[in-house]
Amino acid sequence: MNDMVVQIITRILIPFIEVFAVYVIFHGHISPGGSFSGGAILGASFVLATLVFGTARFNRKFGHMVSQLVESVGGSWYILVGLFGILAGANFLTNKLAGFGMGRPGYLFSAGAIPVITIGLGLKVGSTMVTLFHGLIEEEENHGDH
Amino acid sequence: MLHLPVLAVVISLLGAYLIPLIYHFRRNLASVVAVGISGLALCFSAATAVYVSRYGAFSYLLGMWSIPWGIEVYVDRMSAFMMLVISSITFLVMLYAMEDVRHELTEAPRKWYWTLNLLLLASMMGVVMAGDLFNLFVFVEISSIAACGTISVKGDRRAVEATFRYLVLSTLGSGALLLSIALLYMVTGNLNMTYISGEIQKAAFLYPKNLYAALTFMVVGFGVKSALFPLHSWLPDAHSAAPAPSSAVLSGLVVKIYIFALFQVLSRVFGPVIAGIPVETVVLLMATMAVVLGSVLAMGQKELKRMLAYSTVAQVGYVFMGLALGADRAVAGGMMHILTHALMKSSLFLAAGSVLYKTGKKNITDLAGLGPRMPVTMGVFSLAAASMIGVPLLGGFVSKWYLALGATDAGKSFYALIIIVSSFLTALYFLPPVISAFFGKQPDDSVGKGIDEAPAVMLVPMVILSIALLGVGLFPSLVLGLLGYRG
Amino acid sequence: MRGRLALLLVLFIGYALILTVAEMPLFGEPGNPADNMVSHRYLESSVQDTGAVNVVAAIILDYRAYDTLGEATVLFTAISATTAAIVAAKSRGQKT
Amino acid sequence: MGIIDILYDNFHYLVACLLFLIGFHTMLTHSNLIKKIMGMNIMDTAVFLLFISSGFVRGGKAPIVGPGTEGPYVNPIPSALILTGIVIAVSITAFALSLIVTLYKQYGTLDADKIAELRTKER
Repeated sequence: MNDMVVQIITRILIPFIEVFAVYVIFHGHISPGGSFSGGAILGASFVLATLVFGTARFNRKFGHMVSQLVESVGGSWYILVGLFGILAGANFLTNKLAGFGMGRPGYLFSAGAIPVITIGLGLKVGSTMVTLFHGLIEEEENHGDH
Repeated sequence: MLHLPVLAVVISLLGAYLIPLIYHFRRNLASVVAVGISGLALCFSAATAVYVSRYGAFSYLLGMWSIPWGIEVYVDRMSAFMMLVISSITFLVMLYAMEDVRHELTEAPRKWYWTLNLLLLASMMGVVMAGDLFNLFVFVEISSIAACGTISVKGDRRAVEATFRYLVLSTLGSGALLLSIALLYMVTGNLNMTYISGEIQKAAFLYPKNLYAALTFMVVGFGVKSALFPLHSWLPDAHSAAPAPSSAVLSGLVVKIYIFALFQVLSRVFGPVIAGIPVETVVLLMATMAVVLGSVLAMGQKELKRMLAYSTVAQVGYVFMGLALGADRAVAGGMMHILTHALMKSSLFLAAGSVLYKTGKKNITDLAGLGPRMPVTMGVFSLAAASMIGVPLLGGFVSKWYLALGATDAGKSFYALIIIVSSFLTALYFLPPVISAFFGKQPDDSVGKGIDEAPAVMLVPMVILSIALLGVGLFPSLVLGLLGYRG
Repeated sequence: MRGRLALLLVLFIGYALILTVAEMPLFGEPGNPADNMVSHRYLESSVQDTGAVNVVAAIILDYRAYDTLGEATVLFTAISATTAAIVAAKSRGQKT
Repeated sequence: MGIIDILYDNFHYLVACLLFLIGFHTMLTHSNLIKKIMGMNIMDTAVFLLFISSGFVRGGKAPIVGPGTEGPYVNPIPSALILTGIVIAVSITAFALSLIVTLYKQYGTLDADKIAELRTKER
């Protein structure tokens, strides 16, 4: 899409969308939202960028390897946090009894493992949206293999 | 020690997450890691089975939350048995697949094949040990999508089309399942199976129609996914279009996981109220139709893998029959048939796969004269076919024997008759390929030249499966002891 | 023919569902079966138990975190299956 | 209380059931693959609607229990479960759409009947 108005407005808008996504992800345990909603917003910003600037230009900045990495690390991160519970002598995916600090309820640094998981999961969901979208649209363009 | 069942699931999930990364750095390592992780899961399941048979059933609380609030994983003898079956068959099939996918899949999607297989393994084990209805639903969904993925990974249009129909139908099933869970939650206010069954008596008094609806949707949902007779239309295409190792896992395991889950739910959730509802009669009727008509339909098939897929429809009927009859020996027979059918059907599919690997032929008539050229493959095939028919001293005979005994125990000797009749039908479609393989003549000798045995990495799993089949036939008390049945 | 059969089936299911709805617990009534000790405990003590003010977050990431692990895995499965299907079909298309 | 009154009180559930039937009917009768997927999604949404309305409590607020807010709150469990349900529906839709894309490339049509015809000819 080679429309200057759209491109410029997108350039202005994307940082705001991403900051909002990060806000929603980080505040999942004290306000409505969380990893899945925030991740979807994050993914939406990348989808917007792809739509406006085209896949080729987008891939140069955010290749398949990056999204693959985020994907795998995000999922493994969840499991590792869960396994920490076993290491601490409790069961899988234990939060408070495994010794995660509770903090003051209602503040950003609270709720122990919840925000720790949320961050990994939010990034993972964001990259999932991107991968799914790209998987569907790159079918149409024959730009070699990847 | 109690962590083991959950760790078996989690380690497979971790492996699935890491395989794409490993593949990126070392291509050849991915398959080795996948097989190694499934072997590790097998060790964990075996340890769990030993623990359960020694100290009895136990429940594990995820996150240390006591049960109506947290998620419970409940492992009794049956779940431990199922875990053992799932992980051992998957391990052997994945060993076979290390060589087979080189031939059957293109290079690009190969890493995803391993990922999907590990996800399937993890989710199947999650299903059999779930103690919470919604957790069960989540794992059922993972296994549905992963099962579809292992078919469409082949990428030809037949496989994609079959996958699409499988996906749509199984989504219909999961919609019914979720609706059922919603109705149950509405009237009982719980998701834990034990707690629902504690509330269900009151709910049956206040809201009987809701419970009937929930029960119907539950049976339909799991019925679609496990190909209960009138809902089986997706199975032959999906299982015959898949790559051979996937067919082995799909036919041998995936279908039966849902049967097991259905009966877990029926006994553990609806247990107190099920006596007044004729659900078992309906299931028995459908199972009978499956056993007879599945065999009849299998006779009309020209393609080997399609014939095997139709035979799965019939064999699924046996498992349903055993579990629905309800007598002790019938249930033991049904559970045993899950194991023996998994062994037989996966060795049959793997044998068909190695014929395909060597000759590229997939019709039943193409087997003619292959016996002397591929003795091990066709030997495995014949042994499994004989067991399928019910030749004594083989695994299939023992499970059918217990099913028939259980039918008489339950006072329904009619079903014992059905089992015998269906054995004859099975013989009618399994004997011709075996006979023509060993005694038939290759019609055109130039075609058969240069065809010899498949590579060792493919043969070893098949031989192990056959030995296991013989072992189950000779020492059925081992399996029955694992199930906690003494008779 | 197929359309009529489908309509018949749908009407039958619809009739059964309406009968079911007529018997369901009343919408929004406090004291319904679903409004029991399980949800009350979540609402009352999620702050002490998990430190999270948002009860839904406390449920999905602490009380029922195993489900959410499954949920994340469903997404990952979907990606694997999607990518595998597309890549496989593409490479088949190039080969033949 | 008569049956009509209960149905009127429970009209949220009734609408959910209606949506379920619409989705089911769409899935059964339309041969266009995309429409089938749409029907599937409508069906899933109907189930979500039913499940989530079962958690409503009259006068209830969103279950965020900070200091200074007080109840009644709606039941948080259905909300938490449906979050999972939605993600599952999204995953299945994405996979189904990718299959449709490949099917269209391989068969050149989106009509299920035509695809079935081509498939039986092949065999």
